Amino acid sequence: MSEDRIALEVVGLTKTFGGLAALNGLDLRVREREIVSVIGPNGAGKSTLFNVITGLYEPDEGDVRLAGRSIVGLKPHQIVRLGIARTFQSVKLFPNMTILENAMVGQHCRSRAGVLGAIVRTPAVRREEARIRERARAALAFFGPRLVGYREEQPAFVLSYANRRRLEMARALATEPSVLLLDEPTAGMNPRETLEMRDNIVRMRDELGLTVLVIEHDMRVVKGVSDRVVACDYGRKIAEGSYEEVAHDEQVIEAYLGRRAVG
Amino acid sequence: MSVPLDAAAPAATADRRPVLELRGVSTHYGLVSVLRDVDMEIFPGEMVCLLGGNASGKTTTLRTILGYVQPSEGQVLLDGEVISGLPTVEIVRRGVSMVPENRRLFGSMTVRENLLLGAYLRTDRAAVEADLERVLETFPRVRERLGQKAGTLSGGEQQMVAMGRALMADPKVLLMDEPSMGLAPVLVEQVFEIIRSIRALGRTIFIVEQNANMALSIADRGYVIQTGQVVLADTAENLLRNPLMREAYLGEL
Amino acid sequence: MLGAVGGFAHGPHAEEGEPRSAAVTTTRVLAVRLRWYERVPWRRVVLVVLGVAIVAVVVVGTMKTLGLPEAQRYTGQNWINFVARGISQGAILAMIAIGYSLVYGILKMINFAHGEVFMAGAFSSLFFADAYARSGFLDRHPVAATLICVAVAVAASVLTAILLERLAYRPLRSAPRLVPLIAAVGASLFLQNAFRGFFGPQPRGYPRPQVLGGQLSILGVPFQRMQVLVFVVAALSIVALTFLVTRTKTGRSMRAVAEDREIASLMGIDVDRTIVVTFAIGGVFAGIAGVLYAMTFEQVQFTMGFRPGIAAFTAAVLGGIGSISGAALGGLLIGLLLNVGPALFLTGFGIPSPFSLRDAFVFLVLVLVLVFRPGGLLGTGEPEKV
Amino acid sequence: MLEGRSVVRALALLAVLSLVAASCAGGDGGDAGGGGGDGAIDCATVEFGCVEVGPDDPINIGTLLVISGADATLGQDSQNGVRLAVDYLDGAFDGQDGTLLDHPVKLTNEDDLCSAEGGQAGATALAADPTIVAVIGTSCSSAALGVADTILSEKGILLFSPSNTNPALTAEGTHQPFYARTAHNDRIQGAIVAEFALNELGGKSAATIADESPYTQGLTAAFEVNFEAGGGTITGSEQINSEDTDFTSVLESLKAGDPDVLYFPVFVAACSLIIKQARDIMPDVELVTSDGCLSSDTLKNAGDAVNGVFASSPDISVFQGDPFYADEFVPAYKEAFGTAPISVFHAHAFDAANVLFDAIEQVAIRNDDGSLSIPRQALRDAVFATEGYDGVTGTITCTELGDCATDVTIGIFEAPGWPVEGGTDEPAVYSDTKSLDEVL
Amino acid sequence: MTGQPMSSWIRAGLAAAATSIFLAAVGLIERFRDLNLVGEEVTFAGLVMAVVPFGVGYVLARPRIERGERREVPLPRAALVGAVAGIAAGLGFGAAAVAVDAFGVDRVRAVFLNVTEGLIELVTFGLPPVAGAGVLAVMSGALGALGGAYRRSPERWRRPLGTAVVAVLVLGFLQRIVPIALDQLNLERDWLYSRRTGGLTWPGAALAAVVAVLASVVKARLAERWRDLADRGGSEGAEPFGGLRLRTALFVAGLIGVAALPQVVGSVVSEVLGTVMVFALLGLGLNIVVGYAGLLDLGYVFFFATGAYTLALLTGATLNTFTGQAEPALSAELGFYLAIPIVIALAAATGLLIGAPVLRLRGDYLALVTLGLGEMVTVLVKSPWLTPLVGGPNGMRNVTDAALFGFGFRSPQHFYYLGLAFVLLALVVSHRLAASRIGRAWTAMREDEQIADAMGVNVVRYKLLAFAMGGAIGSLGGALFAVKIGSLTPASFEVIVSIQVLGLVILGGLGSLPGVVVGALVLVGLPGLLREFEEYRFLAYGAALVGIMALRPQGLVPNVRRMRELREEERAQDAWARASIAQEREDEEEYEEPPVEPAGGELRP
Repeated sequence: MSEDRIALEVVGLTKTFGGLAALNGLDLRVREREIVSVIGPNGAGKSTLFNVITGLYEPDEGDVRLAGRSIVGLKPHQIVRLGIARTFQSVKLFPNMTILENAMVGQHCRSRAGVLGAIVRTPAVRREEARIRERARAALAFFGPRLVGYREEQPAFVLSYANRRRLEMARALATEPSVLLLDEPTAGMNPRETLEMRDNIVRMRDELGLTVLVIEHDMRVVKGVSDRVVACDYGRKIAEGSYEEVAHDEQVIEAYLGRRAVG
Repeated sequence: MSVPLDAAAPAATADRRPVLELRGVSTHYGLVSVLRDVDMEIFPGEMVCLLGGNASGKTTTLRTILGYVQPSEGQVLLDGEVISGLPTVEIVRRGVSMVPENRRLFGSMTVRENLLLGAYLRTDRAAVEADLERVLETFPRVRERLGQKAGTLSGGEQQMVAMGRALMADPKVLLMDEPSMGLAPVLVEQVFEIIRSIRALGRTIFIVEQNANMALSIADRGYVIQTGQVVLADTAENLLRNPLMREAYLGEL
Repeated sequence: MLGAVGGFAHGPHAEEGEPRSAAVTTTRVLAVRLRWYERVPWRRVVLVVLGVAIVAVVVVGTMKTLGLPEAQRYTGQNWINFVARGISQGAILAMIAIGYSLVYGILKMINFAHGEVFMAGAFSSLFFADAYARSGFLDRHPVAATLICVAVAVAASVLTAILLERLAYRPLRSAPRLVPLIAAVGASLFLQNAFRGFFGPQPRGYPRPQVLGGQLSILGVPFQRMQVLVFVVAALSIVALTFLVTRTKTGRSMRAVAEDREIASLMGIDVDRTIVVTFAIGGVFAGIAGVLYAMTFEQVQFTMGFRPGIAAFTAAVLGGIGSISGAALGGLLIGLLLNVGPALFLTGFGIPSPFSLRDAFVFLVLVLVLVFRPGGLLGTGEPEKV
Repeated sequence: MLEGRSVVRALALLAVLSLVAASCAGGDGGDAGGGGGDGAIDCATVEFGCVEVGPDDPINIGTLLVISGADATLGQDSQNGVRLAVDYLDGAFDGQDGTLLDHPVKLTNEDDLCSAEGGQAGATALAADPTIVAVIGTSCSSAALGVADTILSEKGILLFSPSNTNPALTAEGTHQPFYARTAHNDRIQGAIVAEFALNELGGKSAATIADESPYTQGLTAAFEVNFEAGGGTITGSEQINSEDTDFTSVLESLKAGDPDVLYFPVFVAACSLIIKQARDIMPDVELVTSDGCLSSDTLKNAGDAVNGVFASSPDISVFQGDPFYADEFVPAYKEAFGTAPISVFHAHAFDAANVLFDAIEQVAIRNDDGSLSIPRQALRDAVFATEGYDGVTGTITCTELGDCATDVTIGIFEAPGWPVEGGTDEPAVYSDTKSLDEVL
Repeated sequence: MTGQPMSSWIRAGLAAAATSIFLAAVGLIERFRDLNLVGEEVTFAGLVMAVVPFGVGYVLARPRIERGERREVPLPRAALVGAVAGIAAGLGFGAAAVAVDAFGVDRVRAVFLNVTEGLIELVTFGLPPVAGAGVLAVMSGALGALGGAYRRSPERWRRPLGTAVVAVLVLGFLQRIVPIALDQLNLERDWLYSRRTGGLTWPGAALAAVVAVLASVVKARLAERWRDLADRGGSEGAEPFGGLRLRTALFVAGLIGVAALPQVVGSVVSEVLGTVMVFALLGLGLNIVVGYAGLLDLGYVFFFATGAYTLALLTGATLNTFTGQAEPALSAELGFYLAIPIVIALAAATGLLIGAPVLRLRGDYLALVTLGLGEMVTVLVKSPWLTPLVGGPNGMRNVTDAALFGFGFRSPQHFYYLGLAFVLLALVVSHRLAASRIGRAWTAMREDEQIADAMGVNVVRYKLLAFAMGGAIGSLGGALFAVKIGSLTPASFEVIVSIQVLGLVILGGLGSLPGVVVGALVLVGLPGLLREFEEYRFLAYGAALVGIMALRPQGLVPNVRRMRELREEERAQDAWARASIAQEREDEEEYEEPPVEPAGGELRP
């Protein structure tokens, strides 16, 4: 198992909105089974980076490669099928679908029943449906007992904030990704929940073998999960390395952390 | 998490009359109870923070004060007068002003227009001009941006405009809803710097925060609210020292 | 635990019995390949083809029309008349369009019943106009009589608009977008039939002061007086509205409410009142437009709001909804298109009775604008953000 | 288990099928009760049977007219005509309904919605009611064409229209046996108007405007055929939408062909607008319209512009001169309905109702207990045999194809001398009588 | 009740007065003064005049939610409130009548056509106007009090009473349907309906009321027993109606009932049912587009027209012409069953074609564009340009009657079976699609398009699929319509069809299959039965659309998820608050609590 293979590579990525460069020649490499944190002040282009990788935006310049193949120009749903899943900064669920259904939507890209199949309900389609259900349940079970059992049939909107985040992640896991992008996975969580989430992120790598790219503001989480940290500002990479290296980088302190946070 | 509530009233302010007071306020959304018998007092010149987790009732407290939600029991008083039951406009007119979560500027209007909208209800032009000048003195960077569309400002600048906009109403109480929400650490520091400078103007501030550490470091007193009930009320220092607080909100496990 | 999780960590096409291990995930990426046709941007292809086809039809049609033999060709005067009518009709459409635009700007909803607001104004003022015409007051004091009619029409339109807001839309303000739209469709149907019930289904003649009949020569080109009046009134009122919105406190409050209702109320702006004012302004314009329309065509009927309403909405979208100048521009363009388009583009193909297809034309434009430039001509045209 | 259920399903299917079969078999067994009259007709054996009217029951006449929607004035007006006919059964317009054969007459009103589905729904409802003797309707040709005429003819119920003018309804091959009308066939009117345009107006070229109703389609088609046959040229035919208000561009484009005459037999709303707009755009062109427009509303709505506009119509100078129409009928109409006649076919409806009543009187069998038996086929035959009936709209003689206004005198009136409320009531400037055989 | 001062009752009363005045002005009172419902005493006009004050009393006596609790209004107070509001309503209405009378009825009538002497006489009971207005006020007060009291009367009285009144009124309204059906069944009708008045006879009404009361009581008993049984044990054996055998029997009985229906109800009702089926098909198609995929389509008539005209052209229908009939410019002579697949395929393809360019539009823009497309079809079928193909305004005739082995389906009682077959087919297809991964993708897309895309749902494909499926089913509706009528004219394809179909889908409940059927029955069936109110049909439609949106946006038979969507967004705060609070508490208690009831299931305040 070569741990050094590059799972996701971003080369010279540039994206401007109305003259303002959200991304400005950003380079980034994520190795397989690595957790990389992206930090940086608001407006540094972190979310734009995620949006470009997942195909929501098309870059003005540069390339995004998944396992060496360019995925620029593909639609978001195609990119999911190729193995990149994500969560959103502000949790985005299908609030009126049940918890299980939310996860089952994640399995959509791994199933193929068509109109005729659905109408006639062939045995193959039924088997597939059962498989979708089983795998969605497995994804929910990753977060322990919180999302399973009787909760499966509850609409997503009844969930507490932390559980919404967990469900969003479970939905992403249900797409059977190889690369997972997490956008501020602990925002709005209390310290206890934050710590648990930190552990879960590590488990995703260790138990599921996922490659994880995470945007995070909480430096304790960044410290706890990251194999590597990349700091951005103005759409550019300003530092890269281990947590300790980046946290003590002058530029990073100046632009992002501030004096107090480091001390 | 039960702590005697009698530590709530700060001794130093016992003889003064509160600017803003919630007396036994309960709020319902339909059949669901959200706030239960909440008592709070904010005294002139004081900075009080309200802490609590998600959906603990923090936002509802603010909405109740502002009249978006009518308390089903209890009263909200401003300067000793009952304001609960009044429409929001009237409450704002009487001197309650809020800096909303996420700043929420009018992005397509200029910074100047934004600031002037803060003084929408005021008719004394001269005084408004004077206040505008004072706000610009407090935030010199905003002055440079006056003619710019508010949507084009950076996050920190936007926060200043949002604060300035609230100040333009010359309020008796300034409410702040999660000013540090979703900001980078360096910006959080900046924002609290701004809040300190507003405090220095002698304003009465009621701030709702998740970042308990930061909030308590600059506030006089704090209330902790959980599932719609006030569970802790004490001075900021005491709260910072309170072991339960430390575990639940200050992130020290 | 691990076993359970491993259950979803294998390939999409893997069979049930395949060995499951975490390691499979990393190689799976290569297993999924997109076929060539999945990389083709089909939507864009369709759009380009569609665009090219339409441009081709327009160009070829125009050329063919202009190249028709003398006997079948329109004269220069024909074209001037087409254009003059287009402009005056466009001016009326612009005034209706403003109502759509303002309401859309502030509530983000299509006030589908705005055409009926317009109809209400025109219809209600009929009874005054009719009485004045019979008593001779209309021709003795055309200005005063017309102003009274306008006042009545404005009052009726404003009342209708406010009632509409109060009874049909306000209770739905926080509902999902489709809900108020459907309510608006219902309200439109209701208003039409209510007026039909009140005043009967038959068309009624609407008198026009004699001074407004006949022609007026401007730069040697003869225009109908009515057309000139329509244009002047529309231009003046649009200028006035622009001033109101950009320069006054009311305007500022409207813009604030349009942008962020909740924060506006925090500023002490009475949101409900501002929305009512917006509807009322839309009503004022609809009322004025109603009288102009009625005097132009000298007839009112309960169905008169529907088609102008749709055309005006199209105009608002064409110009960029939410923008006053956009509504004006859009109105003019739609007016022109309705009056010139069929003759110019279709005659050449030998399509019989090209003007019977003019409504189809309006909708075609609507589709094209929305498809190619959803923000409208003066809008931003930016897609919505994530 | 599964098998058990499929047996049940099969049984259920069988049950359904047998029911269907039963309904087919039983469907055509006419159960129009055989009261058995004492006349020559035996209701039990005669085709379509008889309508039985109990001793105290009213005679039930259906109407199938458009009474809602945009065209409601048309149907409402006809319905008013029928109601007046009922009123007049006692020989006076007194607001008191008269009786027919000592029975009151009850109107069962259905709406044809001016559409095929309205025609079907209404005709089905009327056909299902065994007490319905005959039906006055439809208003709109589209409701009758292949729909109401077929449904009612299958049941042997007479459909007698006061306002369908579309030629296809009485054309060979498409005419349904129980369909008749007092409205004139467009072919005659179109021909006479064309003749007028060619000979009286001296027009060499003409343009036409139709709207989306079969009525105007029929008239313009008839006009065009006859005008060209007479040596004229048609320079343009446009079609408009009757709900539109701006016809200037249409007129402008017709003007390009430089016609001498513009023929636009559309309805009041569009017609008044066209008159006004055409006066501006083509002041030299002679404007000719037809009875769909010949209304006091047009005079009112179009104002001065209407002066000099020619309108064709059955020559109602017949009933103009007839004091009955002017002095009795119209005042009675106003008294009863609050307005002057709101459309054109009230008189045709009045005549249709009266012809029908006469026919009922002729064929009804009075039973001893005071009940009536009205044989359907005989009733139809009696109506179709009407000859020389002196109606308000002229002399009525029915052909085998159901056209009862056969020898139609079409008059052309020049505004403001239109024979309507508000007009100056001058005689027709041109008048001609043609029979269906004479026209194309 | 504490916060409800007298002035608010009076305001409600005046609103009721305004309603009455409105109803009078549009003609709903005077025009139906002779429409007898029961005897000669209960007329429709009287009913309208009585319903308004009664209704205001009823509404004012509704329970309120205060401090998180539902509070019932005490009975005497309910009656008082109703009386006050009723008197206000009567006074307002009466005052209007007096004012009109003083001003001169004729002068008012010059503007408001329906304000006649007769109306004033009716409203003032033929007394001098002022006295009449007084009587009106007193009667209104009494009715208002009755309304308030009725609302607060005990359930076991209220139910049977309400059922009886409704039953009598329904029979009264169906006076043109039921007697004919009785006739066709060779049953005596004169005991129930009077030939003279047209309406119910008094003995008939009394009998109907008694039957209704009995039925209501029996139903309540049964429901009670059912509850008891359900309470006693949740096991399979405890089913109130026995085991499988009984259920099978019921199923078969139901099936036979459905099959025999047209023979029982006669041709008129069958005809109405046929129309209901056509519209149910349209509704099922539109439901896929709007209910499942969340795309508001206001131009659904497009597919209706396409289906109808395509079928006509494929099966050798002819054009109506000036002098008879003619062959269309392009036609085939296929049989119905051969043509139908082609029609469907063509409609699906058209759906794709028009869907492709417009799919990226936001909801309300899409609504407008589709409205435009619907209008375009209307314009095109009328246009001279296409007259040689589809007959223009004259339309087409001789559409196939879909004969199967010589068994034609044109007549209403036969068409029922054809329609039923296709509706069932469409129901099955809709249901299966909804329950599949496709349905899930639609739901996800409807909830949040971009997120669905980001989660692997090809949004464009599924939108197009919705359009195609919706188009296919809609075109079936069109084809059946053509078979049913046999003639096609452009008047049948106006924009109002789109609105009607949308209305029925919404009334039933977006995304709900039973809802579509119920919606079609109510919005198409009911007007079909109450044809004398045709003139007011669209007035009622409009009011219904507004009312449903305000009071019950989830529809009559809601789809659970759509209901959540509509309610959750509507009261986002509410749902969030209750759910999160409940959840949070639960979380603290280490997930041991039983599940929390999700939002919904409680009346709106």
